[in-house]
Formats: sequence, structure tokens, C-alpha cells
Amino acid sequence: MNAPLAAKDFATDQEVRWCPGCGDYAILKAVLKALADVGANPDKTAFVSGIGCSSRFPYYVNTYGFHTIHGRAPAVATGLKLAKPDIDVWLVTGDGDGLSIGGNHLMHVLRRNVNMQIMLFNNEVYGLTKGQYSPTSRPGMRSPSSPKGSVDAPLNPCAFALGANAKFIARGVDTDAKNLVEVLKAAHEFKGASFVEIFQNCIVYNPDVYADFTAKKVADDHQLHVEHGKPLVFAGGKKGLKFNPKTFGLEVVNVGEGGVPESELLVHDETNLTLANLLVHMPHPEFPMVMGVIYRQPTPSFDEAFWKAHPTGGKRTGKVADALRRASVWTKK
Amino acid sequence: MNAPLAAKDFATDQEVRWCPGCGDYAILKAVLKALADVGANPDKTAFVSGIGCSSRFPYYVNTYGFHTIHGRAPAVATGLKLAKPDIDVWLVTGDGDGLSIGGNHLMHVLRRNVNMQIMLFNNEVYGLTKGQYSPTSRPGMRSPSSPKGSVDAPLNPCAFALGANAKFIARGVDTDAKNLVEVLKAAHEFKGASFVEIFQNCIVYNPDVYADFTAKKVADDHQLHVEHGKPLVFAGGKKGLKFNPKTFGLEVVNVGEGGVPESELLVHDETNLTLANLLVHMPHPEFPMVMGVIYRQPTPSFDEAFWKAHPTGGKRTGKVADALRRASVWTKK
Amino acid sequence: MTKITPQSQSIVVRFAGDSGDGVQLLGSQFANSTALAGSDFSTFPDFPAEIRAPVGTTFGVSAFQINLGARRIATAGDAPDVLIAFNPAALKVNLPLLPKGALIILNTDEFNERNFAKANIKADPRTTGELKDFTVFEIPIKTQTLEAVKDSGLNRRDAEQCKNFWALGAVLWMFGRDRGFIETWIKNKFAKDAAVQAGNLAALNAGHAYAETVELSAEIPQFEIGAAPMSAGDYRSITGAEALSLGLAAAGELADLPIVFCSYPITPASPILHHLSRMGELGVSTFQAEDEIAAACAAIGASYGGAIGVTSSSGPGIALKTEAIGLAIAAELPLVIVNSQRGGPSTGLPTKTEQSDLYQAVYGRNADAPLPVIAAAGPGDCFDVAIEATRVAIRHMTPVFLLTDGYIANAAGPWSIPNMDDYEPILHNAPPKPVQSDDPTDLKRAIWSRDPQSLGRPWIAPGMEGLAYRVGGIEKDVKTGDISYDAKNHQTMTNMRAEKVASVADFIPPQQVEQGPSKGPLAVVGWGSTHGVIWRAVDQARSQGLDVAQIHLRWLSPLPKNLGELLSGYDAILLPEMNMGQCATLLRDKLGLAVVSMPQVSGQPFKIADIIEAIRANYPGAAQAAE
Amino acid sequence: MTKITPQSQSIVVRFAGDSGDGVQLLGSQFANSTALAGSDFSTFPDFPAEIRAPVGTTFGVSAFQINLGARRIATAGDAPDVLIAFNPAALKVNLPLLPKGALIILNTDEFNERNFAKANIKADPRTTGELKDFTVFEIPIKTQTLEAVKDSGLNRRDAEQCKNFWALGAVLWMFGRDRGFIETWIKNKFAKDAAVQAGNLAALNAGHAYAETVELSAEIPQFEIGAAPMSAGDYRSITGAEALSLGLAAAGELADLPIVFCSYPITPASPILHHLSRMGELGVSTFQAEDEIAAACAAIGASYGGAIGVTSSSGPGIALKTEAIGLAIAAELPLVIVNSQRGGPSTGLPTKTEQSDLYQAVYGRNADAPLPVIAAAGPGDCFDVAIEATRVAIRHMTPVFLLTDGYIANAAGPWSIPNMDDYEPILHNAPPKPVQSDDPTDLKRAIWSRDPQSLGRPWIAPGMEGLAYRVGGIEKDVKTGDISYDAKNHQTMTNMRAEKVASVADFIPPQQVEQGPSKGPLAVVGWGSTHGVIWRAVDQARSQGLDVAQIHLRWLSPLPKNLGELLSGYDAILLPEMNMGQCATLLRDKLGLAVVSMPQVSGQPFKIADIIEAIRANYPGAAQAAE
Ligand SMILES: Cc1ncc(C[n+]2csc(CCOP(=O)(O)OP(=O)(O)O)c2C)c(N)n1
Ligand SMILES: Cc1ncc(C[n+]2csc(CCOP(=O)(O)OP(=O)(O)O)c2C)c(N)n1
Ligand code: SF4
Ligand code: SF4
Ligand SMILES: [Mg+2]
Ligand SMILES: [Mg+2]
Repeated sequence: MNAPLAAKDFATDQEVRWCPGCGDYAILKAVLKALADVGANPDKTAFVSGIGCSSRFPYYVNTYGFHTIHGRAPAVATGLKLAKPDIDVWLVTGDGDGLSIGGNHLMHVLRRNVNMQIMLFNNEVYGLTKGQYSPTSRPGMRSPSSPKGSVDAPLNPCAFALGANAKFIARGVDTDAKNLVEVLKAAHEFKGASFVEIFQNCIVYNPDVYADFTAKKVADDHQLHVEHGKPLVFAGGKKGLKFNPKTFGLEVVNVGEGGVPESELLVHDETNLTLANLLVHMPHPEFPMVMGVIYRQPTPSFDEAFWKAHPTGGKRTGKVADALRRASVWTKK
Repeated sequence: MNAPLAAKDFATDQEVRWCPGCGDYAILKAVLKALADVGANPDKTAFVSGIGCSSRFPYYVNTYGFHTIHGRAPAVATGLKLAKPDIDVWLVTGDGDGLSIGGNHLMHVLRRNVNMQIMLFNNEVYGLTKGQYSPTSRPGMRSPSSPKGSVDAPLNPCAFALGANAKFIARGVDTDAKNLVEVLKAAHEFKGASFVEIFQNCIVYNPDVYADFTAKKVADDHQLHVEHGKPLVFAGGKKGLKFNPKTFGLEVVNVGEGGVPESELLVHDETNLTLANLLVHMPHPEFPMVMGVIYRQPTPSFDEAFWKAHPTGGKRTGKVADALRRASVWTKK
Repeated sequence: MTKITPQSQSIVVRFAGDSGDGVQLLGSQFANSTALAGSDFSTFPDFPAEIRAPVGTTFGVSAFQINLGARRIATAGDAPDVLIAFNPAALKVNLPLLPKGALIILNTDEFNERNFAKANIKADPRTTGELKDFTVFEIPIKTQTLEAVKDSGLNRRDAEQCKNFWALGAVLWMFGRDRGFIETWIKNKFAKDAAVQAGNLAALNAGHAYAETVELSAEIPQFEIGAAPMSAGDYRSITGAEALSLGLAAAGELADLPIVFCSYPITPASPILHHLSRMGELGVSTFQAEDEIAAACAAIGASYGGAIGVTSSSGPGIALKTEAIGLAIAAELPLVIVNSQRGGPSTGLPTKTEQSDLYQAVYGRNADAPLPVIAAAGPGDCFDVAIEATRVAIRHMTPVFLLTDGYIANAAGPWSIPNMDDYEPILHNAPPKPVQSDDPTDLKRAIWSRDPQSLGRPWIAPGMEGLAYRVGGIEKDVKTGDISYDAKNHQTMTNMRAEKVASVADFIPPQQVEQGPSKGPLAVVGWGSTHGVIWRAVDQARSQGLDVAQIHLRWLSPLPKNLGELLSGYDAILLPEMNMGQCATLLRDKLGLAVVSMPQVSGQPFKIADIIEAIRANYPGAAQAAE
Repeated sequence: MTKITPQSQSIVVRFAGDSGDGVQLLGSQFANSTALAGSDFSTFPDFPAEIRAPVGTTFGVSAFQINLGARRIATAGDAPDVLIAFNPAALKVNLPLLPKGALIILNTDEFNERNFAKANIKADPRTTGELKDFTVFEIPIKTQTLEAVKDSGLNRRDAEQCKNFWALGAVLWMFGRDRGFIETWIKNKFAKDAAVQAGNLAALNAGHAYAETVELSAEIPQFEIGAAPMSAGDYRSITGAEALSLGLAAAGELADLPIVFCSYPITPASPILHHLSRMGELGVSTFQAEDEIAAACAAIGASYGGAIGVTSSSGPGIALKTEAIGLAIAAELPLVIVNSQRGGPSTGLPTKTEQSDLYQAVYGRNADAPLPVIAAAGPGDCFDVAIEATRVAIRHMTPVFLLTDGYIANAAGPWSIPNMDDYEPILHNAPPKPVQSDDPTDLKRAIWSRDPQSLGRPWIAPGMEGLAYRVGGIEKDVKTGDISYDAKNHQTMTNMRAEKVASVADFIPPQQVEQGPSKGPLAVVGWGSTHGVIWRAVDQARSQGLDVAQIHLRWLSPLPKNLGELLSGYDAILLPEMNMGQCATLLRDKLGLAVVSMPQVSGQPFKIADIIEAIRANYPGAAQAAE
């Protein structure tokens, strides 16, 4: 492949079969763009997914693709990495696929820090099975299986990932292509399991759950885009975050005139786990929703450790004929 | 049952079949004592476990008991609670049972906050299957399945539980009966999923992994027993923890003369998630290992929410005969 | 194919359109009107695999088929006599199903280049001759609807949505059905939205008027499908999923125990979860678990706790439950496992029907781990089967498989509302009295004393006084329940488990012949949702002079005691099933019988015609006789 | 039972003691000395279920049995002729196994009240008359050992540990075996610890001397078990687990592809993981997954990536893999699934042997999901079977089940070291050339062009240029691999999957008769680890004049093409298996044969005598003939 590929070159001939207006379309577009931007080689790239609307993704990306079974994509992807360490793996999962049935595999792939990009499309609902509440659904959500409202306490995907020892945590919004593409590129660059939660709108079964921070007119005031080394500000720089050592928690403050000087704001340190936990736990709408690369702690990946510990780096250097004789051998005449 | 039961009344007629010297014996003793102390009713108490050495536990407790299958005890226990909300459920699991194969169910039972006590016996090894490394084993651990040393990054059980939205997190040591019994009683008192990590010595396959903070002579200097509202001190009060807002992290300081005054130390707030995360992540031996009730955030339990949302609280108030006619009915003459 | 006439005894109508066109609602309301008229019917919705595919595409087509008749209706019909197609994609997808001479009604408003492109249609099918063998009526349904509802106050998009009621109005006229019932329904349903109510009513009436007056009456035949001969009583329409849910609730009532239903959503099993979620007042609790393993385990935990634990899924999810089912067998706990079968292997064809999980149910576990297996014959039968499965689970203290499938789950037909007084209560093996003894073994023996007929143990649950006991998945001593690694005991327990399942046969009625002779040249044996189509095929074959019998299996494990003897009375056995011959394996294995297997896994129900053909082919010497 | 004499052609020796007594090491070293002497042998370790039970308890008893002979040895022996018991518990547990006249050596140092109490023994068995039918030798082995090693510098605890070598010394003398080899072994093994080395050497020699000189020689018979007639060549001792591991490595070498072995520990499958973890230089990578589902999925991921994915477990873990196996079938990926069977259901009897997962392997999946199933006949055979399973998986692009069991995994015997040049390379279906075409369908057709004989598709993996394709568990179009919900295509694909598995039979050798006539009154059919015991039983029956044949099945699915015809040449078929009759089901189902099933699920291997008895019972008119 010589000429650099454009986003459209990564599209397949398959008709895209999401509901019209589904947030997945925008994510697909962002991913194709990110692939083009990082100069991905389609022959050395694989998309692996579980089951769900989101998990249909691989059919629409002109690379290798494996649409596996519900919740198990992290395990399949790990196996693929063991067979072909140099394949660039993108994992696609949903809040049901990745956090309900697949929570264990997701946890372990993060814990091990297997080198791949993990995109979790969070729409707070089981789309494909027609709208039941999911582990990220809000309490009280009415759905076909919770006519009186869900009684489950929801999971915070990023907090879960941090608890699972993840070393790269980021967030994006389906329709915010600019940030999403950047986040995906950063995830791609990271050598290890990079976890990206993408807020995705399921227009059919859970429309507009994120509207209060994703809608164009509120996004600025309700999203905080972090950048390493930069103060934690939002609302066009008019608001920021401070740490209150008394309450041992964060506070939203006005910045500048009548407020606090920027120098007193918290500065984003993407290697600080405590800060990451604080940021992903901020309750909305009292606090903004944090976006961008929240946590990035370069750590040797599983892949690296695995092949280092492997006596031959995976190569066949010995002969079975010799191994067969590595025992007491006697000869019958 | 009139006369209050003693610890020994909670023992069964079954021969205890752990290896001589196994830490499980001490835990059993502590649990029997805790049962007696809280005045447990054997007929209304159930021990539910998965598979592993630790999971043999129910056979040795003279209450109802269910030794289920590997990793699934949280799900079985949840079902039991749905059938019999007033049964007092104790869950017994291991680092393999609860964090390897059973990680997902453990995560969900914590997330939902189902009312039960969860004891995770962490010996950093698969005991029952003869010594393979587990998800909590330290990198480099040599075992039958990792002859060159394990390459997996370990999980921190308490951090995992916090990420899973757990509302009660505590820690104890098998041989430290005093603290363990107290912690178990606190767990029992908590209405929700109370998670207790118990450091347990597998004398056969992973002996003395915790000796550097559990051995009698080092315990004082290497364990910090937290108490809500009390400053975070250890080493007989000679050392303590401070928060450094610059590094956004904890520091060990000397207390008193030549050190900092106690008033400058961090005070334990068991309702503060950020502090809990900091405490469970403290690297040993630079920091002490934290023990006791680390996090306790009273929150309505799943049980409470479930039965509140149930239209009849689980009772049968309607008649099927009527339900059958809740449709367009026509009569054939 | 038989030409339809206004006097046909039965007729198959298919509505097809885009997912958003409301054809399911249209179909079910038409079914209701059919029911009220006393005709028999059977309906089958045919959903697209996608949630909501882009408008106008072939894979977004949703269809609803109904077979209605003045005689007994056993299936939703082989082939539609009438097709109402709301767009070109719907026509394209359904045209291959139509027999020559069928009637097609097209919504011409959608027949334009844009929609042809979306459906990958090269040329307007109305101009290519493709439709020459059919009677085609072109109606601009959208235009007509917009016109009809223009005063309702609806915006254009909502106004257009009324077109299904417009079509319903026209169809009601064709079948001479009363609109009153539908009107009432619309009024109640949209009571809160006057505009929608008005619009739909207007559309309904306009469609009716359109058909009745000028435009159509001369050309479209009016069909007279009168009342079918059904026994007297109260009827309602019911889908399999709903009947199954009510059956489980009924089992709880009959046992006077709570139902704890634990499941994880999956097509086509989810509707059962949805129905039961609304049956709290019947003593039902539902738990949406994190996965199928947790669902099975929670149900087991509930059974351990003395409630009726039920879990439900379809093939891939059932596979995940396998290990847990073994635990229920070992611990001797009642558990009902509902499998709404779908096409496989793996994700396969989630929205298509198959009966291919019989192997899994009967043989599909590690170790010698037998359990009873029952299958529902049709939507209404799900009710009784749910009660029977629960009864056996509780009597024998064992997990029981209940097999249904995607077809049964979604299909509907008139159902004679049962009288709950006709059902025996479901009894369970009572717990023993607490034992006063210094030797704990005495209590254990009481706890594990099995009923000699059913081998069911007493059902003891936490909370019962003085009976605290421990149990698990390790082999247990047959007398004390203690862990036992003893060789002889393991053989005893394995035998006990086998005998326990075999003993179910002592409690079930002997196998009956569904229709036809009790010995003879040929029996067509079936199980599950093929009941209807085999019934119709055998009925027709018999009316054509073939002396063929129909035998329908309800319990697949164990088989009824007399089955071997009964079947050996036929010269040949034909076994149509929607799999590659799984029940045939069972009959060979358990009865040593030679069986002519008629497998089909096209994801579609059998066609009556195909079965009749197979009957002829396997009817020794009869082909001539019947010619 | 036959009385043993010093001239017996074979003899069964059993060592039993506490888990900490080192009887496994003792046994395996004795086996090595047997091997060097050229005798044939078969060993079987019998571990306790507990990790390390309290010392002296019956459930802490560990045993090692060896059958050695100057003739072909096919099993570890029905009953021990000689028992060496290190403590009372060991005597108690093993006494019921002994035939009258057996020789018992007791370590009297442990025969005291404390140990009787621990083992729940009421009275000293030496005084109760329980041992009257046996020849008993009492030796204070501990005292003797402590005395012998007192100069080694070992502390008392370590000194005592040498007692297994003391006993070995004595036994070596009894069998007239050379000590030199063991001495060398001790020297190498304990090279780093002079005291332990010296202690064990001293103990070995002291035991030998003790037996040779005063105390024993007059009473204990010396046995002369000479060399057995084995074909010339190099031999080694091997367990099933090790042979299987080496076989997988060999398959990788023959295919010139990496082996990616993904597993989760479980008894008795773990040893395969442990062995393969040490075979990195043979191109093997091992991955200890978080559970069995992940293990199966990682293996599938590896196969998708072009390596040979292998996963391994035992019954409960295999159950969990079921859904994933369906994915491998649907996606047409090679996968070897090793099942080391154990007793069930559920947790069952983890350390006991059973063959009861045959149903699970052949029938145990949702949907029509056939796959090839092969079973190992014994430890050494695991090597070949692993190669064959891999060959078929890769040729047909399908998952393959490889059945072994706890007995095979741990048992050992002499194994003629194979010559790797004798094996054909394992070829895979080569990927097509990248297709230059504007129509992506052309590439897809190339990607999905199956080999006409095996129906295996080309094995294409990420990294290959110009062949990027997408695949998954949804039904695919037979030609393009695209998602397809088409009814006809599903039937075509289902047929293809069935034919693919059936086509394996075109590549495997026709069924041979193991011994005996190729038609006649009776064939004993077996599969898996019963091979040895059936071999011995049939051999003996034949030497007693019964014209019985042995037929051993290696491929259970598909069955060899000629099997039906071959078996129909016998008047009766006897099928002993360690389950409730699962292979009998298979023969009835696939061949329509009547089979006399001989089930046994006592967690123990069959006894030769029981099979001979069954042969007699099922040998029409032969009971008299052979009297
Ligand atoms: C083993 C198994 N269980 C259940 C299902 C049914 N199922 C398919 S997708 C899905 C949930 C999807 O939710 P999510 O991952 O959030 O994806 P979304 O559709 O919302 O993008 C479920 C329950 C299945 N396919 N397989
Ligand atoms: C489905 C299944 N997989 C694997 C096993 C084997 N197994 C039993 S216990 C165990 C691990 C136990 O580790 P842990 O939970 O840490 O308990 P411990 O023995 O260390 O107390 C494993 C892998 C099993 N019994 N069932
Ligand atoms: S159901 Fe929701 S998530 Fe699925 S395709 Fe439709 S809009 Fe998207
Ligand atoms: S193996 Fe370890 S954890 Fe298990 S009983 Fe023995 S000492 Fe305890
Ligand atoms: Mg979702
Ligand atoms: Mg452990």
C-alpha cells in the first residue's frame, strides 16, 4: 500500500445497518478518520467485537474483522495478539457487551494491559435486544424489563476501568468528532490497553440521555476537556476545578475576576490516579463531565512482558525429536 | 433457640480438610466467633461459596450452606436473597474464585449492593488446583503454569471493589483474630454488600507472602488500622499519613517530636471515596498496609430498592384466573 | 396452488412494510377482529434482524402473516393468498413466497426511483412482468391517508403514521368485519392524544369507505370467512411468550410459592422476561442478571431458598448455563429452564426459528447428567407445559428443560381460557420434622430421605427451623448428603439420578395418537412447534385417503412408557423436525427404532405441502392408491 | 485370585502412605527401575482429593500402583499383589482392594493409638484378625531410616523424609533391580543439597541391605519379573498428560505453526498446561486465562490469527466453552479442545476417572453443530491423537474434540519413542492470491472457496496482504461469507457443516480389529482409556477358548466408514464404558446397531475380571464351551 489511505478507503461494501440517526454512524466516521490519520495498514489491523448494535462495527471497516460472541471480544483479541503480536487491534464493545456479560474479560484485559484500543460505546441500554436497561442505565429507567424503573445501581465505566488497573482512560462523545478522533489517536499511540468510553446516543431506545452535556448549546458549559499540564477549566475558561483539602474533594469555582486566579486551579496530571478517580466520579450536572485523556500511565504492556518471559520469544528453536528424549531412555534390542 | 450460642456451636461434625497450618483455620475460628458475637440464628443464616480451598468453608459452619460452582457464588447468593430476603448471607470466595472466573459476578453484586457479607480469602494463588498463579499473584511468581514467572499485572481487590461501586470495604489478616472479628461484625452490620479482603496464608503453595506485614514482629510497623474520625497513624502512633497537595498523594511522616504534630495528619473519613482509593493503593513496604473498615458509605441496598419497586413486595395478591382475562376476550357459544 | 375464492374455508393474509410502518399493529388488530368474528386463526410476525434498518431497505422489512378460517387453523399458512405491501422492498422480499393467483395490494405512493434504489431494485416491478401471475391492486395509501386525516391536527409525519389504520379499514371491509371493536381500541389506546386518536379513526374509516365504495368494490373480492367450529367457552388471543409467562405464574399459584424468574435478554427469549416483569402481583419476581450464567445461578439460589427458580434464554445463552444446570442436578434442586430456540450455530439466525437445541437439552452436559425435557406444541400449549415442567421439577427435585421456539414465542391464535380450578395443586416433598438426636447423622438421613416413587428429596430451605444442612456440587453420600468420594456410592447416586428422570414417566399420561389409526402403515411423529403444520398435513393426507397417523411428543425425556410399543405398530415412521434429525436420534437411541428423518433448517416453519409430499413418499404403495 | 509366586509373569505393587510420605516419587522411581530391566509396566497414581489433608487421616492417603510384567502389560492391574503401607490410614483405605494371599508390608512405626484415632480405627488391625488372609511383614521403616541417615547431617524432620528411599531400596532388592540408576538420579536431583543427597543415598542402600541380609531374606520372596517381549527400539516412560503436550508441540512442528495453548487450571487437566508451559522452545505459547470461556475464546482468537489454537479443560470447564465452540464452528476456524474427563455431574469427583463427557462432545451444543471427536486409548497414544486432532482441525477448518481422562493423564507406561520423520507434515488450506477486481465479491469468493474434499476453507489471518475479510458467528453466505439471513443458504450451510464433519471419515483409516476374529459371536467394543483393560480381558478370554474380538474406536465422530459393516459381522456387541452407556447411544444413533451396554461409573477403572465375566455372560452358548 503506497498512497496514504483516506478515511473512505477504510469503508467496506457492506450496507450500514444501524437505525437512522444512531450515534454509531458518527463514531464510525471518527474511527475511519483516525485510521487514516494514523496511517493504519488495513492488512495489519483487526477490529474485534462482541455482540450488540455497536459490535456490528467490524463489518464496516475495511480491515480484518471478527464479530465474535457476546462479551468475549477481549479474550478473542488477547488470543489474536498471542498469535500475531504485531497486529493492531481495535476492540469494539457496548455497555452491555463489555460491562454486563463481558465485565470479567474487560477487567482482565485492562488489568493485564494487553496492547489494544478498547472502544466502549456507552448508550446506557441494550440496543440490539430492544431496549432493556444495562449496567450503566440510570436508576429508575423504565424499560421492557423494568416497567417500574430499574433498581440497579449503575456502574461508572471509567471508574471500573481504573479499579481494574487500567493504564489509559479517555472519554469522547459520538458527535464530537474533533475530540473523539484525537482521543482515538492517543489511544492508538498508547502501548497497552487503552480504554475509551464513548457516549453514544441510541436514538430508538434511549434517546438524548446525554443531551444535557452533549447538545451543542450546553456542551461548552458541561464538558471539561482535560489536557496534561493544563489547568482544569471549562465553560470557555470561565470556570475551573479546585481541590478542597478539607472535604477532600473537588469544587467548581469561577475563574478570573470575582473568582479565583487560574494559578490556584488544579492542573491536569494524567499520570495521577487519585486525580483520575476524582475526575471520573464528578457528579453531573453539579460538575462538568470530563472528556479527553483522563489517565495515561505508561507501563510495560502484557505483550512486552509475555514475549520477554517466553524463552524463545515465541519462535520454534528446539526439535520435538530431542524433547521426546528428555527423560530416562532405555533401549530394547 | 434460647440460650445464646457460643462459637463452638457453629461448628459442624465434618472433619476440616485444609492443609495443616493453612490460614483458613484461623479465619474459620474468627468467623465462628463473629457469628456468636452477633447472635446469629443458624436457621436464618446461610454460607454460600464457590470452589477453591477457601470455598470449602460452608461445610464447617453449622448453618445453612451451599458450596456452589467456581466463581458463581455471588449470583447464587443473589438468587437466595430474592427468595428469602431475611436470610443472613455470608459469601466465601478466593482470589481465583472471586477475581478470576468470578470477577464479573463479584463486580455486579458489589455494584448492585446486594445485602450480604463477602469474604474474599486472598492467598495470591490457586490453592485447590495446586499452586498456579492467580489474578492477585505478584509479577514474576513462579508456579506450575508460570515456570519463568508470571507476567500478569495483579489486581488490587479493594481497588477493584471500589471501582465496582462497592459501599463497604474492609481488610483483615487471617491470624489477627481481634481485628478480623471486628471487621466481620462491622460487615455484618452494614446493610448492603460488604466486601472484606482477608489476607490468608497458603502454607503449601504460597507460604509467607504476607509475612512482611503480618509476622508478629513487623505487624505493628507495617499495618495501619483505620478508625473513622481518628488520625491515620501506625507504628504505635509514631508514624502517620499526610496528604501532599503538590504531589496529590500520601506521605508517611514521623509523628510527634522531630516530626509533625498529630493535628496535621489525615483523619480517617470512611465515607470518602478518594481517601479510600488512596489508602488501598498505598504501595508496601514504602507505606503500611491499611486494615480495618476502609470505606463505608451507607446507601440503600439492592434488596431495599428491589422490594420497593416490586408492586406487591413479592406477595401474591392477584389471581391468575383474572390475569388470563386481561385481554380482549370473546365468547363462543 | 389452490386459487382463492371468496368462499374459501381459509385464507392467508400477509402485511409487509418498513419497520416503521406499523404492520405488526395492523396485523394484530386484524387478528382481533377475526377473533371476534369467531373464525379460527393463527398469526406469525416476521421481524427483521436489524433493530431499525434504514427506511426502504429489504433488510428493514417487517411482516405479519395471518391464516384465518372457518375451520380449524393449525398454522400461519404455507403461502400468503393476499399480500399488502407498503413499499417496494416489502414486495421484493415477499414476492417469492406468493403462489400464483395471489392478490397483491401495493402502496403506490412508495413506488418511486428513490425507493427502488434503496431496495436494490433495477426496474419498477409493475412494468417488468414479474407480477403477471398475480392480481395486483395499486392504491396510493399514503396520499389517501394524508387526505383522510388532514383535519386531525397531526403534522405530516404523524399523519402518515396513520396509514396502517387506513389499510386496516380497507382490509376489514374485504373480510366483512366490524369496525366497532377497533374504534374502541383506538379510543382507549390514544385517549391521551386527541389528535392521534382522531387521525387513526379517520384513517380507519377512510380505508373502509375507500374499499367499500367506488374504487375497489367492483374488483376486489370480499371474503366470507365465517365462524370456525370451536367448542363453547371464552377465548382470547395469546402468543407463546405470554402463555408461557402466565403458565409460570399459574405454576407458582398452584404450588403456592413465589416464582423467581432470572434471565438475561436474548432474542427470541426476551419477551418472557418482559411479560413476567409485569406480573408482580401474581407472586412473580424478575431479576435481569448480568449474564446467562448468573441468571441460571440466581435461579438456583432462589430454588435453594425455597422459591420456584426459573431461568430462560435461547441456544447460545443456554450453552452458558450448562455448568450451572449440572449443579442443580447434583444438588437436587428444582429449576425450570426455558429455551426459546433459534437458528444456529453460534449467533446464527437470531430472529429465525429452529428446533435444533434438542440434543443440547437431552444430551448436552458433561458427565451422566440426565434431566426431564418437555416441549410446547404451540402458543396456547405453553401455558400447560409451563405448569407441567414446574410440577415435575418440584416433585422430582430436578432441573427441567422446557423447549419452545421463536415461532411459538411470537405466533398467536385463539386460546380457550383455561379454568384454574381444573388444575391439580403442585405439591412438594415436605421437609422432615427437626430431629432430636445426638448423632447429626440422624438429621442428615431425614433431610436426604427421598420419596420412593419420584426419588425427589424434601425441599428444605434456609429459614426452616432445625434443618440447617449443607449441600454442593461434589458427589454426596446417598444417605447423609455428606461429601463422598466412595466408588460404590457414586454408582448408586448415578443410578439414582437416572432412575429419578426415568420415574417421571410413571407420572405422565401414556402417549396418545393425535389423529389417525393406532397402528398402520405410517405415523408422522413430531414434537414442538411443528405440531400445527403436521396436524394440517396429516389431516389433508387422510382426507386424500391415506391412512396415516399423527403422534405428537410432549415429553422428550423421558419418553412415555408406551411409546416404543405404540410406534412399533406402524410400518414406517416419518419425523419432520426443524433440525438435522435430533429427535430421530432420540428414538433410535431410546427405543431402537428405525425412523425416516425429515430435517429442515431453513429458519422457516415447514410447509404443509412438503410434509404431505413426504407422507406420500414414505407411504408404502399408497402413492398409487391415492392417485 | 491367582496366588502370586516368585515366578508370576506379572505382579501388581501398590505403595500407599500419607500425602507427605513421598509415595509418588517412590513409585515412579520404582517404575524407572522396572523400565531399565526391560519389563513392561503400567502405573497409576491415586491422589487424594484434598490438597494436603491432616497427617494420618484416611482422606489424606496417597497411593501409587504399578503393574509390571515379563509380558505385555495393558493396565495398572485389578488388585495389588503387594501393598506397602506407610501408616494405618493407608492400610485401612487399601485393604479392601487386596485379594487373599496378598503380601503386606507395614511401617510399624506409625501403628500407634494416635494414628489409629486419626484414621478412625478402633483397634490395631494387626490384632483383630483382619489381616489373617494376607502375608504381613512388619518393618519399623522410620526407625530404620533415622538410623541409616543419622550421619548425613539432616535434621530429624528431613531425615524422616528419606523413608521413601529406604522403602525403595528394600523393594528394589525384592525385584532384583539394580540400584545404580536410582543412585545417579538422587545425585543429580539433590546436587545442590549435600545432606539430602547423602541421606537419601544412605536410606536407599540401607533399605536394600535390610532386605537382603538378616531380617527379610528368609521370609520375603524375591520376584523375578524379567524382560517383556517388546519390539526393539528406544523407550521411555510417559504419562498421558506429557504425551499429549508433546503431541501438540509435535503437531505445531509438523504444521510449522505456533501452538497457542489457552487454559484455566482444573483437575485433572492442569498438568497439560504445566507441561506446555515448559515447552516454549518448541514454538509453544501458553496463556492462563481468567476462566474457561476466555481460554476457549483466546484459542479461537489465536486460530483466527493463524496459529494453532488449543484449549483444554475437564467437564465443567468444557461446559463453559460450549458457546465459544459454536463460534469456531460458525467462523470455520481450527481449534483443538482437549477434555480430560473426570467424574460428575457438577464438581462431582474431580480426582476420579470417568468417560462420561462423550455426549457433551458429540451432541452437547445448541443448534446443529457437529464436530469431529477423537479419543486417546492410553498415555502414549495421546501423542498421536494430539497430532491427528490438529491435522483434522486444520484440514477441515473446524474445532475438534480430543477426549482423554484423569486415568490416562496420570498413568504411565513404557513408550516406544516415535521417530518424527514417520509423520506426514500437516498441511493447511493455503490462502488465495489477492484478487485484483473492482467487485469486492470476487475477493470474498476466493476467501470462502472451500476445498472440495475436506470442505476446509483457506486459512487467512490478519497480516496477510490484500486478504482482509470480516467474519463472525452470524450465518454467512456460502459463497461470499457476508451475513446472510436467507433460508436456503442456511440449509446449504447447515448441510455443508454436516458434510464437512462427515468428510473426515474419508481421511481416516478403516476400522481395524484389535484382536480376535473379524466376524464371529462377540465383539467387545471400547473407546478411550478402557483400551488396556479390554485388551487384557479379551486376551484372557481368548486364551480360555472364547472366540471374541476386540474393536477399539479412536474417532467417535465421524465413525469410520466401515464400522457399521464390520460390527454387523458379530452376533453380539458388548460395550464396556465408564459412563452410563454414552457410546452405546452413538452406535444406536449412527449405525442403528443393538448394543449390550456395560456401564460403570464408580470413578474407578474397570476390572479385567468383570469384563471377562461380561464376555462370558454375553457369549451365546459359550459359557458351557469354556467351562
Ligand atoms: C450469550 C448471549 N446472550 C445474550 C445475547 C443477546 N444480546 C445481544 S446484544 C445484547 C446487549 C447489547 O447491549 P450493548 O452491548 O450495550 O450494545 P448496544 O446494542 O447497546 O450497542 C444482548 C443481551 C447474545 N447475543 N448472546
Ligand atoms: C469451572 C471450573 N473451572 C476450574 C475449576 C478448578 N478450580 C477449582 S478451585 C480453583 C481456583 C481456586 O483458587 P482460589 O479461589 O484462590 O481458592 P484457594 O484454593 O486459593 O482458596 C480452580 C481453578 C473448577 N472447579 N471449575
Ligand atoms: S437500537 Fe439504538 S444503538 Fe442500536 S442501531 Fe438503533 S439507535 Fe443505534
Ligand atoms: S493448598 Fe493452601 S489454601 Fe489450600 S488448604 Fe492447603 S494451605 Fe490452605
Ligand atoms: Mg448499549
Ligand atoms: Mg487463592
